[in-house]
Amino acid sequence: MTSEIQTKTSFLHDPSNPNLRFLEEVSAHTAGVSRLEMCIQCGTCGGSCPPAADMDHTPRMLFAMIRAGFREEALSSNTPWICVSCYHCVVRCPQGVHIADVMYTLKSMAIRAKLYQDSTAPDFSRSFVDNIEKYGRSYEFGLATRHYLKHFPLRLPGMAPMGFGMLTKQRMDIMPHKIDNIDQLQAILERAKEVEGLS
Amino acid sequence: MNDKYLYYPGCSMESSAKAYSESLAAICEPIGLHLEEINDWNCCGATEYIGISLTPAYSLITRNLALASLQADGTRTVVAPCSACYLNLAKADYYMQERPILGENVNTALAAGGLHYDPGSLFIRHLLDVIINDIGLDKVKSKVVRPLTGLRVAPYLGCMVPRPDYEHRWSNPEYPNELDRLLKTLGAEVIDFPLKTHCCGGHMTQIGPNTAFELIRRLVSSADQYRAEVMVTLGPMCQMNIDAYQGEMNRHFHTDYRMPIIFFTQLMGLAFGLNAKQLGFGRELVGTREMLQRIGVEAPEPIEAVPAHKPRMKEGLPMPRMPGDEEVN
Amino acid sequence: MTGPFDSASKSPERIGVYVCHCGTNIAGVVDVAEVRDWTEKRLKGRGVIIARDYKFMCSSLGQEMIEKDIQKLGLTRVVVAACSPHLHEQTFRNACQRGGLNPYLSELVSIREQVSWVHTDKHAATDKAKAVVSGGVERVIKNEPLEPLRVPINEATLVVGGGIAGIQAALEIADAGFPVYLVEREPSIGGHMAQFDKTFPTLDCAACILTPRMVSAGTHRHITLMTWSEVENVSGYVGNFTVTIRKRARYVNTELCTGCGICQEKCPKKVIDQIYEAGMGYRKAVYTPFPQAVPRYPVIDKPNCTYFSKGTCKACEKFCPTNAIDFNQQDELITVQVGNIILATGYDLFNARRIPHYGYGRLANVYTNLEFERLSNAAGPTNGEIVLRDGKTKPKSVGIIHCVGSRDRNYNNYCSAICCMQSLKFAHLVHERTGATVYNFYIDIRTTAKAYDEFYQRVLEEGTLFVRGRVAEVTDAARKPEEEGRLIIQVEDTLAGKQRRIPVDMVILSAGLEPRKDAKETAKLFGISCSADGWYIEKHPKLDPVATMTEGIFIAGCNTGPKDIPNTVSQGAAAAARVLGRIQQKEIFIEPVRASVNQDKCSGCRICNNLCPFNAISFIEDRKVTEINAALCQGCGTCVAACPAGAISGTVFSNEQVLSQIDGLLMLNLEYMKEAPELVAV
Amino acid sequence: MTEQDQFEPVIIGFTCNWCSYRAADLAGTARVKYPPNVRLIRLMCSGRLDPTFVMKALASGADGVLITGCHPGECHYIEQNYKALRRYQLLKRVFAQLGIEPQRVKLVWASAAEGVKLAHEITTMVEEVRALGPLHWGASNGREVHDHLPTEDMELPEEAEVMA
Repeated sequence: MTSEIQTKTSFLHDPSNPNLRFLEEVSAHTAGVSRLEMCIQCGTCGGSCPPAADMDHTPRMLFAMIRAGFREEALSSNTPWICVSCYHCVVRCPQGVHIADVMYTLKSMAIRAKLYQDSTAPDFSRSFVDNIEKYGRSYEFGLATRHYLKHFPLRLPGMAPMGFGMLTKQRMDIMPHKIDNIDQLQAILERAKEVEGLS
Repeated sequence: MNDKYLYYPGCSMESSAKAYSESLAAICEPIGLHLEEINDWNCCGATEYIGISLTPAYSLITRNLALASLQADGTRTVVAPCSACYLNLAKADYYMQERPILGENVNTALAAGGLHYDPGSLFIRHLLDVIINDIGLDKVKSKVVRPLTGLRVAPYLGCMVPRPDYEHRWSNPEYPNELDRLLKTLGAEVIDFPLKTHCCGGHMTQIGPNTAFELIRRLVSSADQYRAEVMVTLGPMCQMNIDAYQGEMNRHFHTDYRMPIIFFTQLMGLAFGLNAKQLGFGRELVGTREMLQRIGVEAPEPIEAVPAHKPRMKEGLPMPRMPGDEEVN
Repeated sequence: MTGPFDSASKSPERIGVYVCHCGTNIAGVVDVAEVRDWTEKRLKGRGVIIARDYKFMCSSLGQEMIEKDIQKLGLTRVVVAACSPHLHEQTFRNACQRGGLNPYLSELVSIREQVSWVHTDKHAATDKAKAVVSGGVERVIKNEPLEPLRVPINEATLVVGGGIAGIQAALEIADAGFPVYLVEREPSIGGHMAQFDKTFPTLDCAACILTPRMVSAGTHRHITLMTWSEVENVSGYVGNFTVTIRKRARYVNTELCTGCGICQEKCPKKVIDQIYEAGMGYRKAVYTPFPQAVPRYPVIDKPNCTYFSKGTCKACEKFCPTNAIDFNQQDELITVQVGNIILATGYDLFNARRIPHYGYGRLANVYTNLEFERLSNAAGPTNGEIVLRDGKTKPKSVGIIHCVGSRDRNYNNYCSAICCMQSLKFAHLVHERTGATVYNFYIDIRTTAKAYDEFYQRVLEEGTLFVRGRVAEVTDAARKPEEEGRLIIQVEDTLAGKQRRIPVDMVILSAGLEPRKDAKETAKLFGISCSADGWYIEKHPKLDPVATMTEGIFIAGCNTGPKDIPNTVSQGAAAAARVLGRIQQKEIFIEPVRASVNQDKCSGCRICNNLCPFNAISFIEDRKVTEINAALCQGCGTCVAACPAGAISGTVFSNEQVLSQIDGLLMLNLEYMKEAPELVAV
Repeated sequence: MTEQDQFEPVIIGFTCNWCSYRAADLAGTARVKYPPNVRLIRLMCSGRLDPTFVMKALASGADGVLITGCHPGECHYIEQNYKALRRYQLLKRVFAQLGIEPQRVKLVWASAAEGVKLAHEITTMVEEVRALGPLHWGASNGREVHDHLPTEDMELPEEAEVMA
């Protein structure tokens, strides 16, 4: 199956067509083989998606936009940010498109192009990753308080009982936990960023 | 059978999912499960890092697999109890094979820390898979001293364990029967929960609470319609969203659900006769007192087996059966 | 074995080489003129006296060119470099024969399928074409003049499968006056079509058009009908197959039975009918699947019969007015001789339970297409009333889901061809009989045959609602009060770009068509090719769709892939026409690809004795040598390859031919390699 | 440029008449591309493959040999491809003793519908053999070949062993 696709993607290498470059770029930044060119626009993904109502485009429409080369429109869509990674669409897709992973790709491309509409989600990811890069572990208390303070200050009072509960039930550590060999992890991530062309 | 399993706990097991961790520790001995924690493991990045960059995110995940390889010593299986961790580890292993360039890049990065991982060299499995398929239900059954007779439970697996299931380890990506079978073995009355692998909202509780509340409501209300007394899960994030955010969800929709949700290991411990405190009971925000009382006493009267709106067919046309179909347990 | 060319000695042959352009198909990639020049110059020493290129070698002018050269230049061998031998080998053999040369002294080598169509580098392709031609020249030198084998054709035909394709084929042949054995696994012929109520797009009643055909087949003086029977063994070859058929015990003496039906009435044992009623209705343990069954004699279903399981009952026997019940009946093995075989073995339905999120088997009011056919059939379990699983409530709204298990790489990649029209038919029937609101959920509407799109227009006019989107799930988990107690179809309406949840009372799944579960075993039994998923492979998908690669065995209907009734019937008739053509010829010529033993060389080691799956090899005890029966040999060559003494040789693919071809392909035949060493390494 | 860069291996392929030759035809009809390094010989069945053919091809200058046939269970002659499989395994053993890299001889099952698969297998094999470099076993010219050509004089394991 993979080989079939790899032969097919070679058809996309048409330097004269800038629209196809966006599709290629998205495919290149996706972890597995995206299979975006296989989408038949059946809508199984949009039908399966639990939070579809909150998206400004269904996944299927987004794929059509990617294939048409509508770069800015696609990267500023809120759709990837609403995706809850439930993988219903992935297992149901009759064409085997790696939908959830394409959503991750679009997020990372939107962050790089600064095209996201709402900074809540990118900020959350950033804060989460900052903690990991610093400690090697996630740090829920720091993350949740910082994040809610910034983005949902009015909700904090409502959330307080829950946060209080989590603390008293000893389900949240006030202090972060750091792994022993954090230097090694940081060196790895540094090198990874070089490979990715990020640093 | 493998003597030991390499164990990747994941961050939540040490904080929000302590009950999971404690109950797992308690049941290991009775069922003969030997877990060896991967030394100095790091966070898998959840669903956040892969939405920021590709190679760093996969290098972060794969560092754990590289460390596990060093510790392998005859075993090849890594066990993760957390859904998101399980998926991330499995995913890195799979995609590094599907797209070799990703594998090369990740190993270039790992080399900076003196590490290396050969994709495909370890089996990444979820705790439930190991209990069902390696330990076996017969073994589990033999340890049950306090059957959970009459307790109506809603099996809730969430998304990331049965899907996308790269290695086809589960009976079905949408209606897997593994958790149902385990809970039946413990003596519980297991409802045919239609939303058993639907989404709890994931990280949306943090970045889009309204979206998440709606998803939580669907799950809790459906479990309630089926008159479940408790939901049983196997993922820290699922447990946290449904447990900790249920109150906030109730305020949002002006509802008053009180649906407790616990980890399957906690129920196993109860059935094995262990005490509730040792199993992490009391850490949940939606209390389990009623539920515990029901199994503490003699087996209660079973309640109506089917929710009111699902009429039972006694006459009329026969339900479909197809040649070659086996009954799903 | 000897070396293919002993030295640079000149071959005594006079060889003509013809390089085809195939328009631009070959010439667009391969430098045809260069191949010609090279051949003429460099293979002269191997006996090539003329090399030509031509636009279309297969045209009559191209063929005449070969004929004239044979006559004028005295060619003794011919090599054509063109397309695949599977396409035109016979064409050029015929041309040689017309020119006066034994047809087996020619070779067709492929420089189209194996060169110009698969390579892009023109230089490399031209070099490869030279090597291929060189291989052909070396091989043809070792070809021997042969005569095709003549095989007489037995006039009788076996038709396997009594659905509409098999019935059609049997009737065509029988009407022409030749005997037919029609074998059917079930108690009655009729197949899937007998289960339907209406047929699209004309809405003819299926029973009304099928039953007369069934009766003709059942009473035809040239048709021997064997139902409740299966083929167990096939041996022999085209023109002369020996077929063993197991006629399962019916426990009813068909000589005495009048088909009055009293036994079925009196039988106390009720069984869910999984086959004919698709699990929607009941039958007795002694039964005919339906009232119009052909033959009209019932069978006793042994595993479900109370007498066979408990030893008492015998109600059928007691009440039978003609004493036709016979509990002692045994299976019979019947052997027949036939010249040709037609397989019309049909299809199975995709198991809708494999898609649990569509709810089949879990949610009561989710039906499969076959279940709905029974539900809407006037002779079905509800007498044609379209009702919910409770047996009485009429649905107020119905959702019909297309492409269930089809066009989906998780299940079957292919389009099941009939589902669109079938779903439109269902929409019409539901609308007409219940007045319910009907939704059709589709990816694409494919209504491509005569009067099909007109039917789509009609269904649109009737007010069926079409939603373009593949259904994501069917659930009973209500989110809103209006969804309570109903089935909710969740789908993206792709034309509106919005997710919708549509509550309905009944869901019909248009499950796709699949190969029979035992299709592969059947293919093996008859020795025909079968694709990996189980569909039978045609000799040529376009030009020879009802023949197989096995001489004398033909295929018709859904066993090659999903088909509607018109196509199925056409194929049944087409297969019959092919068989009749054979019968009229009285004998056919087949390829003389056969193995033979040089008994002087045979050491009697018997290694080859167990290698032949066709039992063509036998050992002559008194002389301690092995012998091959040319009539049974199929020419696979396994024994030739295995003989340690080199005593077995095979025609058309002899050791000498293959070894020479290797030399040719590796360009070892060029006598002047010193002059052009680079050519060796192309 | 090194020798490796220039090296274009020559591979002799054996196909059966019913499945793999038709797969090659299908690859052509579907215009699936693969490198021109392989040259095919049609046999009736993979069971016709005399191990001598493989020896001969390698001894005569081929760098690799591709053996193809119907999938197990789908043989036109019922089960003869299993015999090809056994002979292939035997050949592997013989080649190991002769010091020939095992990747130079490959067995591939391809049904008549698997043109894409066959093209893919050919592509992979050409790359593998290219990486191995030329086989310096046979000859750089035709004369030397016959000194190496295994004939009936050469000791081959008994067919009985092949069948075992």
